[in-house]
Amino acid sequence: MAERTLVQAVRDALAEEMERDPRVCVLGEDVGLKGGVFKATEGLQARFGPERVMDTPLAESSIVAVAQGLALEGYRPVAEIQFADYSFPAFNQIVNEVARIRYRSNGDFGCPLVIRAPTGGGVRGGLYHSQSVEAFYCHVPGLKVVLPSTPADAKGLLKSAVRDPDPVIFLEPKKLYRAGREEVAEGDGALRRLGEAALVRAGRDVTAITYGYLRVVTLQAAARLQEEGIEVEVVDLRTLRPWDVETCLGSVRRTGRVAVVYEANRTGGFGAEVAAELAERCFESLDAPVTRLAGPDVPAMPFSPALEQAFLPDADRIAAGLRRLARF
Amino acid sequence: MAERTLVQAVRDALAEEMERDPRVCVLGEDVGLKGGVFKATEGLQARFGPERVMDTPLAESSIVAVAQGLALEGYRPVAEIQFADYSFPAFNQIVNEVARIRYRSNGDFGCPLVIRAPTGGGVRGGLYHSQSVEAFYCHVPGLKVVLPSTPADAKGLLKSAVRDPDPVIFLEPKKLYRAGREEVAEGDGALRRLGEAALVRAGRDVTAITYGYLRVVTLQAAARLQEEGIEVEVVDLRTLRPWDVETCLGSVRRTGRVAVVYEANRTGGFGAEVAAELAERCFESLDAPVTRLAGPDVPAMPFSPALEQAFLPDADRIAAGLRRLARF
Amino acid sequence: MTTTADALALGLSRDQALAAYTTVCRARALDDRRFLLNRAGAIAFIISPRGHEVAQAAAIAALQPGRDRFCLYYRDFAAALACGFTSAELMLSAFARADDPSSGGRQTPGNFGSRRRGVIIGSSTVGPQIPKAAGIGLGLKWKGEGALCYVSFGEGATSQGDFHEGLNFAAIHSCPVVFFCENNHWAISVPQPLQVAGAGVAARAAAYGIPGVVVAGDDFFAVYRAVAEAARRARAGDGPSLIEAQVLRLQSHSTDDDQRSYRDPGELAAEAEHDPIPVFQHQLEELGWLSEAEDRRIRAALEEEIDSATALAEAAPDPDPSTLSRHVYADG
Amino acid sequence: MTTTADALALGLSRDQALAAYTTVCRARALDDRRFLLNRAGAIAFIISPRGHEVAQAAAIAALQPGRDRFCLYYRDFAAALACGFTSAELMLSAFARADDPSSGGRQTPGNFGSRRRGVIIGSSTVGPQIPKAAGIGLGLKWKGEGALCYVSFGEGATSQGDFHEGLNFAAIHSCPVVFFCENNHWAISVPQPLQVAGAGVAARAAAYGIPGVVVAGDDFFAVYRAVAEAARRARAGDGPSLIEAQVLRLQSHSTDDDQRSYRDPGELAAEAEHDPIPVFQHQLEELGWLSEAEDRRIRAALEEEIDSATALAEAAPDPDPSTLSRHVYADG
Ligand SMILES: Cc1ncc(C[n+]2csc(CCOP(=O)(O)OP(=O)(O)O)c2C)c(N)n1
Ligand SMILES: Cc1ncc(C[n+]2csc(CCOP(=O)(O)OP(=O)(O)O)c2C)c(N)n1
Ligand SMILES: [Mg+2]
Ligand SMILES: [Mg+2]
Repeated sequence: MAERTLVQAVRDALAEEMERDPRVCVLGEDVGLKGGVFKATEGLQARFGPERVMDTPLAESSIVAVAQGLALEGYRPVAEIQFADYSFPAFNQIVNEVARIRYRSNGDFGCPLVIRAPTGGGVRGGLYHSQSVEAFYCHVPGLKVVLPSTPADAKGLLKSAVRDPDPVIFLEPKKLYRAGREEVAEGDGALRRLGEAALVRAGRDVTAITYGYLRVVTLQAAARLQEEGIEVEVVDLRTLRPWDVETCLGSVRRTGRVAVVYEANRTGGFGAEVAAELAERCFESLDAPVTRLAGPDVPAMPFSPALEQAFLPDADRIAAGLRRLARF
Repeated sequence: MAERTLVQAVRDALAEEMERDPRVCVLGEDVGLKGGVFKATEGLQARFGPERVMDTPLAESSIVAVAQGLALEGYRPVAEIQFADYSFPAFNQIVNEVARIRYRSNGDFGCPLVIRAPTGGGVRGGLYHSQSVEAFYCHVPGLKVVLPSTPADAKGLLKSAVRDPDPVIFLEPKKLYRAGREEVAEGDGALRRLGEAALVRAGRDVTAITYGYLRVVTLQAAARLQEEGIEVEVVDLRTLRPWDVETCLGSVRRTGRVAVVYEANRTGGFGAEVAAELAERCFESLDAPVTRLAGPDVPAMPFSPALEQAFLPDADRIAAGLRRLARF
Repeated sequence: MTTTADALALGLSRDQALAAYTTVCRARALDDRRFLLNRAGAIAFIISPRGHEVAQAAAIAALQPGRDRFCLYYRDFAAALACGFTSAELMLSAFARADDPSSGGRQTPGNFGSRRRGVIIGSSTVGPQIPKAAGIGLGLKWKGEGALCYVSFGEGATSQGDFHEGLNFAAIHSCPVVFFCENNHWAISVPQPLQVAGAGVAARAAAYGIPGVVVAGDDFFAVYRAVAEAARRARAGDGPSLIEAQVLRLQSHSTDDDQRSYRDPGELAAEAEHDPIPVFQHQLEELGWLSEAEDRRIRAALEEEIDSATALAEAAPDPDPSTLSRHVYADG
Repeated sequence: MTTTADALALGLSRDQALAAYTTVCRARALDDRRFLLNRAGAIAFIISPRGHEVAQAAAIAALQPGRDRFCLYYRDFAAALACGFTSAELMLSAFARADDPSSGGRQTPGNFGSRRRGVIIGSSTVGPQIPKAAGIGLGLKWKGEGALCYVSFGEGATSQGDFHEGLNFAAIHSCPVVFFCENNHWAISVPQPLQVAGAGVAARAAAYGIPGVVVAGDDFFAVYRAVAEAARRARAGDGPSLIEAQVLRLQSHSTDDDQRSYRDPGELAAEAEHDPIPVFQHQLEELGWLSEAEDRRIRAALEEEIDSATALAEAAPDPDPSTLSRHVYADG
């Protein structure tokens, strides 16, 4: 066990999987000598060579297409998209090609690959280095979508994603890359199963379902509310597609109150799916409306710190929402 | 007034707007001499010439980019994407460029353009001519999304979309292109405002909120349930972003029961947004859980009629869902 | 047009040439039958390879099905047959039956796929197979076994950004890929001058520092030679090539299209006189490899083959609706 | 390098050349100041034009700000200044202030936009401005007033499908567009050989049947001549051109990058000796258009200008958080 930041945990996961399985390879812009703009692949090219850790041209559609070609040849590619905002040039390859190949071939072909991308805001990246894109990919049958928020989850889920027989969109909250460290296991001991949420704080009054950077803020809000005597149960989804409906249902049936907390644009965000499903399936247990606490409907976090802060839900705002729910 | 099919109404709207405003122009694959693969632009090139009705290369990203360039020069372009499934190569241009230009320029630039595309299934188009893509675009601040289901709505909303100062994604349910005719007004008398739902059938027991092709099927289901003494109120959203929350709230507060009926893949579909919002805002009026009746989570309608039918919700299935809700 | 002496110099055997000719005739016979079935309302939708068959069969004849990879596009019926698909299989797909080997009736016909044959399942989307082929080529290069990836597309597809991204990537990494453009000068109703700026498709190869060759698509031996040379280069580690086979689209784009609505009648009539199959037949006769009697025998046998393929497909079961949700994920 | 006689033959006046030189020096002085401010923690993030300034100023000098359209990219500080942005405005953007004229502090600096100046607001995304420029060019062609659209980008951007789609469209429709590639041979850490297959960026013009020119980016007059010729063609209705200016990136990609981690120290040291500004200064001196004293005067005036620009920007207000949701739609 060693103390690791989230970005180190990502790197460790890649290194371990490449060590374990010679079919695993990494490709993307600047992933080679530079080691990626966030250093998630630092040292890997020196260790595994310029083919298994390949700098690609600046063309996301072909990054995904080439990864797919490699997957079809039996490799296990991990493609990096430098920022999630830049996955859109590859949208057709991801949605029409990668996600649907198993279905359209009636199971004859599969496409095991991972597309990693830093996601979300709060690092002064401005409108084009701060977007939350998970809702787009969560609407696509054939894709899995993972969005961890701790070093151990990042490592364990990335290792599982690499071994998964299906394509996985793996989104890494860039604001948490270096936000803290924790003990992270090595080898298979680090594995975490896709599709399992984590109940990260127990509480009997309100359930907050969240993921990504807002897990941190939600836990801050929960600590604050505890002082007021409100016990918040916090669930980190970790995997968004498939998401762990059972764990969420269990919690909401206990508390009778639930807020879905997400950073993305509110309208049509993945939190809408969670809220809709829980509202339908917990109807008889609910003591208050299923509530969404989400990012505003503006394109993304502006560069100005004043505006960035106005965008990003902070502990005050989340606490206020949860308090309202507890008192409903 | 003249009897028109939906596709004729689209063509009339384009012709009238081009006649009215010399800045309006049409571009896309095969929109010229051929008049589009569904004939939505038939005769327009002969009437307005090969510049104002322009056949483009087979490259959706550049279709949207060129339309955007024209909009920036003061034109009012209407770009056709041949099938909504093929809007994905243009996803970056639509989401990162078109939708965000007003915001990123702090209001200095705008981008009034319309992107038309036939959407949805039921015409044996197979996996790549049947997709429902609205959820992707409804999650994008800066875009408006329209999805009419009658000739008069198609005409009136398309005319408004052309005049709108913001970019509009205009999705046309291809299964309804020639499904029926109705009287459609001419000129400004035909205009319909964006953002207003239509209460297309009154009923006191259950509200069904729907749009596109499933409006037809929902009305069939409602007729069937009437024989059983269940009165279904049917709302056709028509515009999905912004959607008419007030009309929906009003209906649900009366009936206390609501189903959102949509053809797209259930998970993360736009119906999740509607369901989540109504569940939150009608909590105290609800006598039953907000329910979603949606397409299954498989990529799209397969080509085989047996499978296509298995995908598409029919009147039986919708009636069953509404009946369950009425009896809850 | 390739002369007899040229043809002999290619080292192609009579058997190989006759097999390709049979493939061409099979594709045509299948197409004829599909049109009959379509008119009778038995099948829904056809994209016809008419005019492209000789170029397709020649290209695949120069490659190694079973060893190489093939990313075909929706017009590649003769290519699919040359890769090993049978008439019965293609009929199963025309009828969208459960036993359609490409997709079990899920995709429109013309989206060919078979893992064991190295035919990579495509989608109806125009263009994305091109950079995918670069990735497959990269994998094949890493394996170092001398296999290559063949990818075909129309000239309309060359307008997509993916065309450029695929050629650039394959050229940078010397991937063993043969890019094969079947230029019929039309993309549905859009003619080449509104589609392809500059001198043509092959002229774009120079931008990537790779060979670009234009070849007459009705000259079996010329196409064979061009593809064989590209394959030689690819297998030798010399990287990709781009071949532009100029062909005619002797039918409308599909049964949903009527090209008389946008094309010049005189031009259409003139093109109808340039069917590539008689040209190929004539070449084989010149070589003394095919007699009229042999030709009749081949075509008669194909008629029978297609009768039984049709009967089989007509009788075959539709997909079971309960399988709708299978194969979205590996465990489904 | 352009000789004195060549330079004089271009018909550029001393005033024009000195204005461009001042722009170049202004860009550099601004850049120096931004680095100081960055190190002091006052501003967050810099992309430096260092090494590109002369090429940028030369290109814009050959065009008509106020009449033409400009789709710039994030490294185009000298180009933006040449289009009329002031030092104070660019400082407001560096500080993300409310009065940043491009985006009111919403975008990272380097995304230049001003409707009244014809500078089309870009995004940080690499590539999409290229086909957009084709569309703007089409609109300008329809208007028939002889204006053109200039669009610039790095060689990394040429890998995007949008590069290809934009050139193809503009060439097909003879749009008045000048495609200007600032090739510094690096896209962050990726060197040209892993980015651009073939002989280089300009070599790709032939694929579209348009002129492609390589020019030394530190030779003001050579860049001016190439762009002026492209502009002449564009205004005459002869369609687009592609110009590749070869420049050096004398800084890391941005303040988030350290190029010493992936580049050869010897090469970096050698490049540092090739600052284009002294080259331009020397050319002007040769022409007798600039004395040392004049140069000192220009630079001193710029120091003052930038002092006051900085003071103004430091004191300027941040955007009001309550404006976060404005301008998502026209009525917002
Ligand atoms: C991305 C995309 N856009 C549009 C279409 C609709 N479409 C199908 S085939 C076709 C024309 C293709 O022309 P070309 O590439 O020349 O091939 P050909 O059919 O002539 O053999 C079009 C526009 C599509 N399938 N995919
Ligand atoms: C679509 C997209 N992908 C990736 C990035 C991240 N990125 C920003 S600049 C850059 C390198 C650009 O290189 P080049 O085009 O050569 O321009 P230069 O910076 O060298 O002037 C990259 C990869 C981006 N901004 N947009
Ligand atoms: Mg064609
Ligand atoms: Mg560069």
